[in-house]
Amino acid sequence: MLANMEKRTLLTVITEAVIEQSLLRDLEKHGVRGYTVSDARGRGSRGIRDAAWDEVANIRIEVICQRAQAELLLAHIRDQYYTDYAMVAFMVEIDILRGEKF
Amino acid sequence: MLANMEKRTLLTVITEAVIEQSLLRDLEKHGVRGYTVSDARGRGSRGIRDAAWDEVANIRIEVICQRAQAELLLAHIRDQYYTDYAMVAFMVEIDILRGEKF
Amino acid sequence: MLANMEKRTLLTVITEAVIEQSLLRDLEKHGVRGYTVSDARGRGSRGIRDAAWDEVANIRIEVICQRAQAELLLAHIRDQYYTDYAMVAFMVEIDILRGEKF
Amino acid sequence: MIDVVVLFFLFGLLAGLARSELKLPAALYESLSLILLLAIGLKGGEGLAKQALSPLLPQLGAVIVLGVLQTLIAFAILIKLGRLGRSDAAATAAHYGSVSVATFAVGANWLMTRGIDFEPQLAIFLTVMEVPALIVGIMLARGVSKDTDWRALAHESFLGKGVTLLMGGMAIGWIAGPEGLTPIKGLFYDLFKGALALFLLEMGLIVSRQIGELRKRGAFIISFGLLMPLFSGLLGLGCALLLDLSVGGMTLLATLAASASYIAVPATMRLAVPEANPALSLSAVLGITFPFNIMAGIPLYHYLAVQLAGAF
Amino acid sequence: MIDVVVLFFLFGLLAGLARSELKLPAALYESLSLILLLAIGLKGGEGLAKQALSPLLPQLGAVIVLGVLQTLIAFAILIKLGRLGRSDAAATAAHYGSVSVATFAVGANWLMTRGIDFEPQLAIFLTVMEVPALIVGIMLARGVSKDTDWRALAHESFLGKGVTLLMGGMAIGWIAGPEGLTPIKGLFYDLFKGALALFLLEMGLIVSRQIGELRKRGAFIISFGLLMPLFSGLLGLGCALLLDLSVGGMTLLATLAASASYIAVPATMRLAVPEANPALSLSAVLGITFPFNIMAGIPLYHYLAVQLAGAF
Amino acid sequence: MIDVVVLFFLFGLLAGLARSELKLPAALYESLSLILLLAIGLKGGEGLAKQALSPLLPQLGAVIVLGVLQTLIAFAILIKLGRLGRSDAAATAAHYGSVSVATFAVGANWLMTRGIDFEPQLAIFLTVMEVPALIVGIMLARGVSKDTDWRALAHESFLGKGVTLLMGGMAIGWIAGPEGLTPIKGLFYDLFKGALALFLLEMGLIVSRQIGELRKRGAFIISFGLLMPLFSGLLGLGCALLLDLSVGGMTLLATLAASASYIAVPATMRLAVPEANPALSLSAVLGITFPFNIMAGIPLYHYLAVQLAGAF
Ligand SMILES: Nc1ncnc2c1ncn2[C@@H]1O[C@H](COP(=O)(O)O)[C@@H](O)[C@H]1O
Ligand SMILES: Nc1ncnc2c1ncn2[C@@H]1O[C@H](COP(=O)(O)O)[C@@H](O)[C@H]1O
Ligand SMILES: Nc1ncnc2c1ncn2[C@@H]1O[C@H](COP(=O)(O)O)[C@@H](O)[C@H]1O
Ligand code: NA
Ligand code: NA
Ligand code: NA
Repeated sequence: MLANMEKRTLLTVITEAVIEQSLLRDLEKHGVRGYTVSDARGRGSRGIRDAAWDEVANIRIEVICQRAQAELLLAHIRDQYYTDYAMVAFMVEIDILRGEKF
Repeated sequence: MLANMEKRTLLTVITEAVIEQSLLRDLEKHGVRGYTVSDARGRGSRGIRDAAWDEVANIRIEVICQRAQAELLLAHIRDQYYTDYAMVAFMVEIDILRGEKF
Repeated sequence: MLANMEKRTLLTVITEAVIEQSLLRDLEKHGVRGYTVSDARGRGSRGIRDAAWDEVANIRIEVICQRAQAELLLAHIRDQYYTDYAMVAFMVEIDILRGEKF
Repeated sequence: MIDVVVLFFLFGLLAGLARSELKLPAALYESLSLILLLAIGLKGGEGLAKQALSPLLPQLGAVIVLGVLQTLIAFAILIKLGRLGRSDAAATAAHYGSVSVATFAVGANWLMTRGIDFEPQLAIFLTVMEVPALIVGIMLARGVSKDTDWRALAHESFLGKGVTLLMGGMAIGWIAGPEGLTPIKGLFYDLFKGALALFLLEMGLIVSRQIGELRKRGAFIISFGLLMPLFSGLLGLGCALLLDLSVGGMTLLATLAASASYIAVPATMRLAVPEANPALSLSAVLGITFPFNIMAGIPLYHYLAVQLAGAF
Repeated sequence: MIDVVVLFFLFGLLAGLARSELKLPAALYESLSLILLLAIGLKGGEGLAKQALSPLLPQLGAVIVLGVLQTLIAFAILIKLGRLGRSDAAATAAHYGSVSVATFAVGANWLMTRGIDFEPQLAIFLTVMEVPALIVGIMLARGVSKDTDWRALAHESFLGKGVTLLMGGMAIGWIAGPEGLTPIKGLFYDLFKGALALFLLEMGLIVSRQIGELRKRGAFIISFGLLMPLFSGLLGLGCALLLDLSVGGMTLLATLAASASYIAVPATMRLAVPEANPALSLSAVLGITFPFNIMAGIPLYHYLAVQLAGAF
Repeated sequence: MIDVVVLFFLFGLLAGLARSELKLPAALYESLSLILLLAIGLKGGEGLAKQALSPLLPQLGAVIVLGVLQTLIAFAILIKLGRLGRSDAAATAAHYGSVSVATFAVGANWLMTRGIDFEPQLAIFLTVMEVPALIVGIMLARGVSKDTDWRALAHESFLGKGVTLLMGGMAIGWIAGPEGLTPIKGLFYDLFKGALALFLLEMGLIVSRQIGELRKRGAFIISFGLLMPLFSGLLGLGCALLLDLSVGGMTLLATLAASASYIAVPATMRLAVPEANPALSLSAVLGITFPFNIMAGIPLYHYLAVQLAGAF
């Protein structure tokens, strides 16, 4: 095994494109220093979301951080967004180098 | 740990853009209620796939569901598509909230 | 459990779009036979990267391979790119069929 | 005779209903809307460069009142007759109190095709009327609580893509004037109608997707989608009479009033009133009001404008 | 003198072969193809608006037979001489029995540039000839088994993007007529050749990628890609004589017959005959037939059309 | 009077500074730059078709020397006065020794708008001057070590998107000649200024993002961004005198020299000199030099060209 390998958690959130800016600002307020965003489309309990415009398009946000922080973020997201927005979030354990970065 | 956290499986399929509609219909027939799709390009045993048109472009489909269902889907995909289409599929264990959703 | 299921490692690299070609060539030199690329944007220690042009855009590269090879690739990437480029890389364990493919 | 741009809308609608695989690339749709917004702004600004700006201020006051009034009335109807919840009623009312750039473009095109002039400040009215309904809608949903992030809201309203492009286009048109604009007319004027045609093709596809949603919603929302623009159109005509606009200007202000927003308002409401169901408002606006206005409303408002102008 | 649009194709081809980093954004390529398809449809529809439609039906029957015939002959050649497997032969035959919109556009442009008229129904022929080869190809691969999902297939064939846009454009052109189209000619007519030039630039890049594949395939598939269009072009000329078309019409029907599909057919075949290797057909169609037709074929078919028209 | 295309730049800049949500789709930006590059190439090639090519070679030698000289001088200044590290100085110097297509387009537009002619080979100068600074910059950073992958570098330099499109456009323009280009002028010539306007709108947005970075960098880099183009502009004027260019040609060569690359060079340097900080060069080039050149530089270079042409 590589030396200095450490465990972190990857939190993935799939949600409405229209809240991208406000959700990212929100994550930053909760101490997130890095994230990755990509465009997506999909289907879920709130119907098909695959249009050319933000209101009916999805994004996928990924954050790598410590397990504890991921759980805090997930809890916050649940409280703040789950009722009103098309959203799915999940966590997975990953291996990284440069532990001080995340 | 967060209360109500549950384990699910994330099934990811990377394949030809041209079969998007028919594969999604197929998944729905097998009981999938939600999925996420994004565009991708890549290289594999069937060559480089990175063009502007569907025949030589890839997509990436993700489905969150119970482990058992993920295995059924994967087996079905293998039987139906592996021989004839550029395709890669894999599964990973994830943590989610709202277990009833998946 | 599905017969023939095997464990592999998914190595994900998020980095600057401008090095896509050279990084992919590099990976191929290290024995990678397949990969998937998609476009992304994000924020990290090197600032916000979300522009319309390659210099300030990100990509996300995924490679499925044996754990040992993934560690070799990761070590190579760290030595070659971590100092000079905006980059994040991580590994996760996955289940696949057709083990001979990866 | 139906305008050719409306034929493109019908084509998109039919293709969508027949479940054709036709789809416009998202970047094309965005590029077209950008060009249309700039072109409308440029044309308005160019017109303003030729006239005094002083009589404008009271006119702007009048159209702001018009937008607020529409929102309040729509809210009352949706609560009382429609028995919608407060949030849904407020959000939907905001859509109807605000305006639709696509509808404006079709109206302007209708008039231009028939050689009917209209005042350049209509482009300013379009810009100005986007915002008040938003703010009233949010206040109706939330009350004037301390919670509301007015800074963010002002940002959303005034610096959204649509308003920015209209204002920027107007400023450029005003500074450059008719002569200064000549070199870029090839793109912004000569291609305007072609761009509008393609844009409406996509609108037809979008509208076709609302039909299913609409079926679920039932008679009230359909009637509202039909009658509210008629009522707002009359309000708009009244306001236009007051402002002493030409027949073309009357028609276009009525069209503006009758139109309902489907871009700026839904995006802002999604953030400001998240508990409101976006599918509800959008199905009425896109499924009923937009098609009604561009196919039947505009000629009707023009007919009424001619009658009214004759009477006064 | 080579047409300027063909120079763009050669430029793309060379840039691709030199491994330049040149790449068109996918959305631009899709937007261009959308505009070209609509423009072809509009022009065809506009022409039809000026004439009686009744003589059209038998003509459509004739070009359908033409497409079916080409598919069957190509299949026989591929099986017998090329020793391809049944699925590969059927899929490739379907490509050659169907038509290519890009080739049609270059042919129409070639004629327009030289002031040679052609009948407006050629646009209808283009639309109609897309489909029969598809169906014959699938039947050749599968037999008429119960498995085939004909519903889905009909959907794929008639509601694919290309056919939808051609039919929609034709309907709009027919309803609006020459005058109704005037406002949108700035986009769809004046920019047609520029759009075609950019489109062919991307085609050149695409073709350059087929060369490697082609090398692997060897002499038979290269000869087939060269000789099949010649043969089909002759069939097309014969059919055109029968239909009593003008020289321009003859040239364009020969071009249509000689052309091979590289968009609609591959997409449908991928779903309907998945075991066929898509790289095989595409390398022949794109690597050989398309370049041959636009560079040498079209002038040749015109030369032959002039001779034939003189002889009869 | 400010050109209308520059008004679009200012609009984008202000919208960006006000943090508007305005954003151009990436595909539109790429499509516009593709069309501009092709159009510049076509126009240059068309001009060359009318004249002898033999006097060109020594001219090309001169502008190559001009580019190399600029790079070396910039490097010396950045190392000595700016106390930058070797890599940062070399990378930044390469940006300033190379050229900017957008600045060239604004300059050409400025001249055309005022009816001032310039020599067609300026488009060739633009193409040729992209490359030498790159190579010198890399040699300055690395020394001529065995490590450098010159093959890959040559590929990057000569087959990058920009150079490919300029050369392709020139070749097509040259082969087709003025008449052959007529059919595609609707897209490449008539829309040129509109496309440039939209392109500059995005440039304004991009520049607005550099302001924050620039604040961090302090006075030296800002002064360098202002004074280096002035100095290079003078060098360019001198070179133009030597080559006996017209006033328009002098202005445009000065503009070229004064301009700094923000597309080709950063991309190549990122790969060839990865340890250089890309934010440093880009903030100077985009935050200072580009805006200065298009707003104040071009008229200034023209003024100086007129004086010089009078004096000699
Ligand atoms: N089971 C699932 N698997 C993968 N993605 C999902 C699933 N359910 C929902 N999604 C994604 O999450 C978005 C919002 O989901 P929902 O809130 O259920 O409408 C959808 O548009 C999909 O992109
Ligand atoms: N080892 C791999 N790692 C990641 N992605 C892969 C791998 N192999 C194939 N792929 C992706 O799956 C697609 C189809 O693979 P294939 O069927 O091997 O051609 C490719 O175009 C890639 O996008
Ligand atoms: N903590 C993180 N979680 C997810 N993505 C990240 C994280 N940090 C950085 N990234 C991504 O990696 C890219 C490069 O990161 P950096 O080298 O830190 O600038 C960023 O632009 C993000 O897309
Ligand atoms: Na309204
Ligand atoms: Na054919
Ligand atoms: Na320079």
